[in-house]
Amino acid sequence: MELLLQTLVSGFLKGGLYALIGIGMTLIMGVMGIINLAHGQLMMVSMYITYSLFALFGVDPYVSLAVSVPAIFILGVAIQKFFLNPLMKIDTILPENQVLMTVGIGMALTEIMRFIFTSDYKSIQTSYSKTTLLMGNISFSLPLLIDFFIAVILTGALFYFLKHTDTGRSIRATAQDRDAAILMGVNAERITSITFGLGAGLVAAAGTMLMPVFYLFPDIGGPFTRKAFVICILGGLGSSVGAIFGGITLGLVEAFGATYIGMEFADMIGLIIFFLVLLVLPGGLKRITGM
Amino acid sequence: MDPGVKKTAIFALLVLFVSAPLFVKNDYFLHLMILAFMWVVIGSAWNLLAGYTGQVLFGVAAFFGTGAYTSGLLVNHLGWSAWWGLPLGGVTAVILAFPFGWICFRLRGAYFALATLALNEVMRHVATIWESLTDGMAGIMILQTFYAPITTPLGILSSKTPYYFISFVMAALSIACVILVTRSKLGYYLLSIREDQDAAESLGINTRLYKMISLSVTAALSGVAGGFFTNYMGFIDPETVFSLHDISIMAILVGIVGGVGTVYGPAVGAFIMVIVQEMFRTGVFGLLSSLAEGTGSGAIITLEKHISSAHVLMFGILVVLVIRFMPNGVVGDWGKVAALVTPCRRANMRQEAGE
Amino acid sequence: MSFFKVESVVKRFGGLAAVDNVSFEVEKGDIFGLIGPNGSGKTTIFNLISGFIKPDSGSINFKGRRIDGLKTHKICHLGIGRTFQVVKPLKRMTVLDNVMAAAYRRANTKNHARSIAMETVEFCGLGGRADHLSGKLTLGDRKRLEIARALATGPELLLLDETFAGFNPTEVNEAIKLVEKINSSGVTIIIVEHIMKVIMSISGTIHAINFGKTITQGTPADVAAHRGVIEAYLGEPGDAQG
Amino acid sequence: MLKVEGVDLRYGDMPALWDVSFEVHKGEILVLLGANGAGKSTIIKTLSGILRPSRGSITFNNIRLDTEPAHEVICHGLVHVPEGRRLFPEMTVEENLIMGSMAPEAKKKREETIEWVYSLFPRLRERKNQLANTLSGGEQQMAAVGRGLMGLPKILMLDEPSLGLSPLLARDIFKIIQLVNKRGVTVLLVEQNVKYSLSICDRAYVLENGRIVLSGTGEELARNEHVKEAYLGV
Repeated sequence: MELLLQTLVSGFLKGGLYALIGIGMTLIMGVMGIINLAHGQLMMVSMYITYSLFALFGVDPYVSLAVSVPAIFILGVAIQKFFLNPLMKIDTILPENQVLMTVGIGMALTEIMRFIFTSDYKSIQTSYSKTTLLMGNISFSLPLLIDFFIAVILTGALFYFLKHTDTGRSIRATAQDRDAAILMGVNAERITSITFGLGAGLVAAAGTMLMPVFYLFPDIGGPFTRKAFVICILGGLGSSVGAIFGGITLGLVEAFGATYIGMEFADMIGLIIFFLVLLVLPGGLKRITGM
Repeated sequence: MDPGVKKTAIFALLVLFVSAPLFVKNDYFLHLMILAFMWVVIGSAWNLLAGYTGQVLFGVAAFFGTGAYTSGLLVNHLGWSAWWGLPLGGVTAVILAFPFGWICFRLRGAYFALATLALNEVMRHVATIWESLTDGMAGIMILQTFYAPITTPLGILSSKTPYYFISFVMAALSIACVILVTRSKLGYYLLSIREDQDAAESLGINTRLYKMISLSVTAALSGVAGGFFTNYMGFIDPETVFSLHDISIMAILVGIVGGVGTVYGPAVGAFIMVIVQEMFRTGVFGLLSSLAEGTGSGAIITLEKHISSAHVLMFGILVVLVIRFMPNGVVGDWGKVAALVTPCRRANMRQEAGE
Repeated sequence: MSFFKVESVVKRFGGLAAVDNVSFEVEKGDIFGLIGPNGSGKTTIFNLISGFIKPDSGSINFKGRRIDGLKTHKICHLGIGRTFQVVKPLKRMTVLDNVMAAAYRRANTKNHARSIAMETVEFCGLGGRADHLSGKLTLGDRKRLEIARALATGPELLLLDETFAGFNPTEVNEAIKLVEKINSSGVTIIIVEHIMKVIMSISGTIHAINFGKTITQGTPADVAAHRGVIEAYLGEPGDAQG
Repeated sequence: MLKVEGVDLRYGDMPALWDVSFEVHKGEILVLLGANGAGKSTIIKTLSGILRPSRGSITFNNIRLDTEPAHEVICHGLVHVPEGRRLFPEMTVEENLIMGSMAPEAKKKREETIEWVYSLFPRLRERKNQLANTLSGGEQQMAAVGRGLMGLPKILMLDEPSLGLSPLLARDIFKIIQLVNKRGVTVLLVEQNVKYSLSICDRAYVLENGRIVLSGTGEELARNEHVKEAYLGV
């Protein structure tokens, strides 16, 4: 019973970060209609920024959010503006050009980071990295708890932004009907760039917040891109609310898988869910929850 | 190009390729040719499904690796010759492709592509985790059939010569296979599916069946190439043959650099990509290291040190550049490429455009 | 047993009934007109017949065989061809290749397919443009290509979806001749059309629908005089002063 | 007020408009008639900048519009209510209306305009927190017109506003159009409901195959034999 509760808690906390990753992906998917396969790699870059700030200047990871998030936001905007947007006008046999482009960008980012930081594992040891809080016999990792709360705050802020500002409304409108949005005077290209930046910023935040408890090496991006995709599919493509469900679900499934089946199968489990969801529920959990 | 000229050119190339090992005894040259031929096979396979059927395959390594492992496992577990891995590798790849395609062809566009990516990853995990069968990360080592120079009436030939001919025949056959397909009913059906699935259905084309056929041919060719790879290299492990970068992405690059949906595109792309890859792996064929020694320039030394590890970076950048500037490849965008190379052609094109 | 029969077919999208209890029969050799304003459910009926969507209830029979629920390509093999209102040329293929892809349904060799295709292309007046890329045709030629492709599959029943839309009067007259020519070669035709005049002049029987429901069916003269049709079609002038 | 001169347009390689010239006068209701695919919607899309003419010019109060990016056109007071309403399905009615006022001028007066729209369409006020995709066809059309009005149009361009509506609802929509027109908004209307639109319009142009073939007042065209034969089926 305790093990069960413990697994539940750690899965849930991790799920908060996963939700952030998933929302970032789902925003981009909604507005651009493409899957960003460089998503995890953007997160990886953000993690290296956090690591460098810590290693060079001793900046606390939570403080470096103020650097990593804007930096990746700008990177995201630039990627969209200079690499993805021009492809919309090109007619080729492969309609998946944009997706393939994100694969290439992801590879380039990974290798540039390897160039700078080598393939060695890096991690940040803060004073609180291993701190846990106990509630009964259940332990809460302090950094994960903080992460969870920041994730909730960021998600709340995002939802407020999407619902109550003109830019936010324009993002939703562009996702729902791009041409109609243009007719309303929305500069869809600008909105698309902003959205890509926002999605990148969110995943950057998740990456930075993972640093106190996680290790880092250049190839870490790929698995997280896959996770982001699984989360989106679980939540129903393009649905931000769904991505929260998807994130929490994946966090729980991974935790239970690791506890009850075995660590080495954790990735496999993710992939199997990926297939199952793709096939059984093309609309994701959205179909079940109706949200 | 004039068809007569084209035929003569192809014939000349065939003669050149067949006779090459008799003059060139340089092992390294033969090695590059063998790799290029192997990539012609994989690239043509990829092109059939992606370029001709419009179903983009992100994970060709799933089939390539399956073929490679078939070959290795036959040696390890049954004691058969690894050469059985060529035909049987094709068969096992098709066996893998069948349920996969049957289930995943209901997905369209990028989602199908992603499913193939996932299949790639699943296969790599399976090969890593299932140690009792595959020896996991340790990989499989086999004895190569040809490892010493071979004495023939024509003189002493490199041990790579048999591999050269086998890979050459495979490459020629796979191009022939693509030509055959494109000229047949199957080819018309595949193109129709690529252009518009709904229209294809309304013309009586069972789109799912023909997509399955296309996938099966692709898987079979890739599996055969995988089987060959085991025989040639003598060693495989999950990271090599199920590699996302070095196999799946490389295959896509071979396809798009050469020209998606063209018969000879993947062949052209294979040679370009193998050369580019080797250039990075060897520091522009050793030029950089000799330059570094000669000049003692610090910048060149650093460059030389890093460039060999940067081939994946180069892949990434190539993907970006090719998609951005040459989306139809060397063959498909030949006019553009030629115009870049020769200024007088550029003038001609401008004239034509003006008319 | 009738040649083709639609019986009490219903199709809902969400809460909206796109086709609501529609029934009609088509005799062999007829040109059967299906009319109604935009959005009245004509194309949905075609999609139901050709198997792109399945009816929620009701049945569709062709030559005594129930075809609703069959896959699109099966329905084509049974002898029903269709064109699309929004034309779907196979863009990177030539006109002849487009038609050949269709002709392979009843040809085993390439030469046979090509000769069927060539004949069909000529028949539809595209002879001069057989080797043009279909993506570069004018709208009128694209519509001809749609017809040629459907014909090349060798249908006994041909569904024409707004073939005349966007034509000027001369082109309309040519297209009418083409349809009549196809019909006199033994192909039964169901034609969806928005322009009344065209359909009045060629159809034997007309079935009018609006909001997914049948308004009336009868000869062109009857239907044209039917009050419901006039209302649905022309709207009521009403009091212009507002 | 709005002047279209010698406009040609192609979809890819396919010509869609040939040498189209016409004018819209201030305060009038102008109707574009023609069969499906004759190019009516294409003209409106060209005016609103979604499509680019390959030749010719479009000027509005002496400002060239055909070189402006599509999202800027609305800032000049040219508002396009697209065919099939194109509401944002998963936004509420109110959010949809707000989306109509993204242009700087309109944004300033958002609060009062929304009140005005609600007074024109009391039904929309009742439904303001409902998602657009749960509205009935008639309500959706009201919302679409309302959203167009939120952009404070000088010219309101409506593409098939009566599409899929029952005659009764269509009549309501036409009444609203006339009402809006009386409040000083110039209206450019594309309609398949020929009789009705001719009865409310000041002038009309007839399009065939991408060309303008006839023009005149509503009455003239309603009496014209060619129009009768081609579009009224008489």
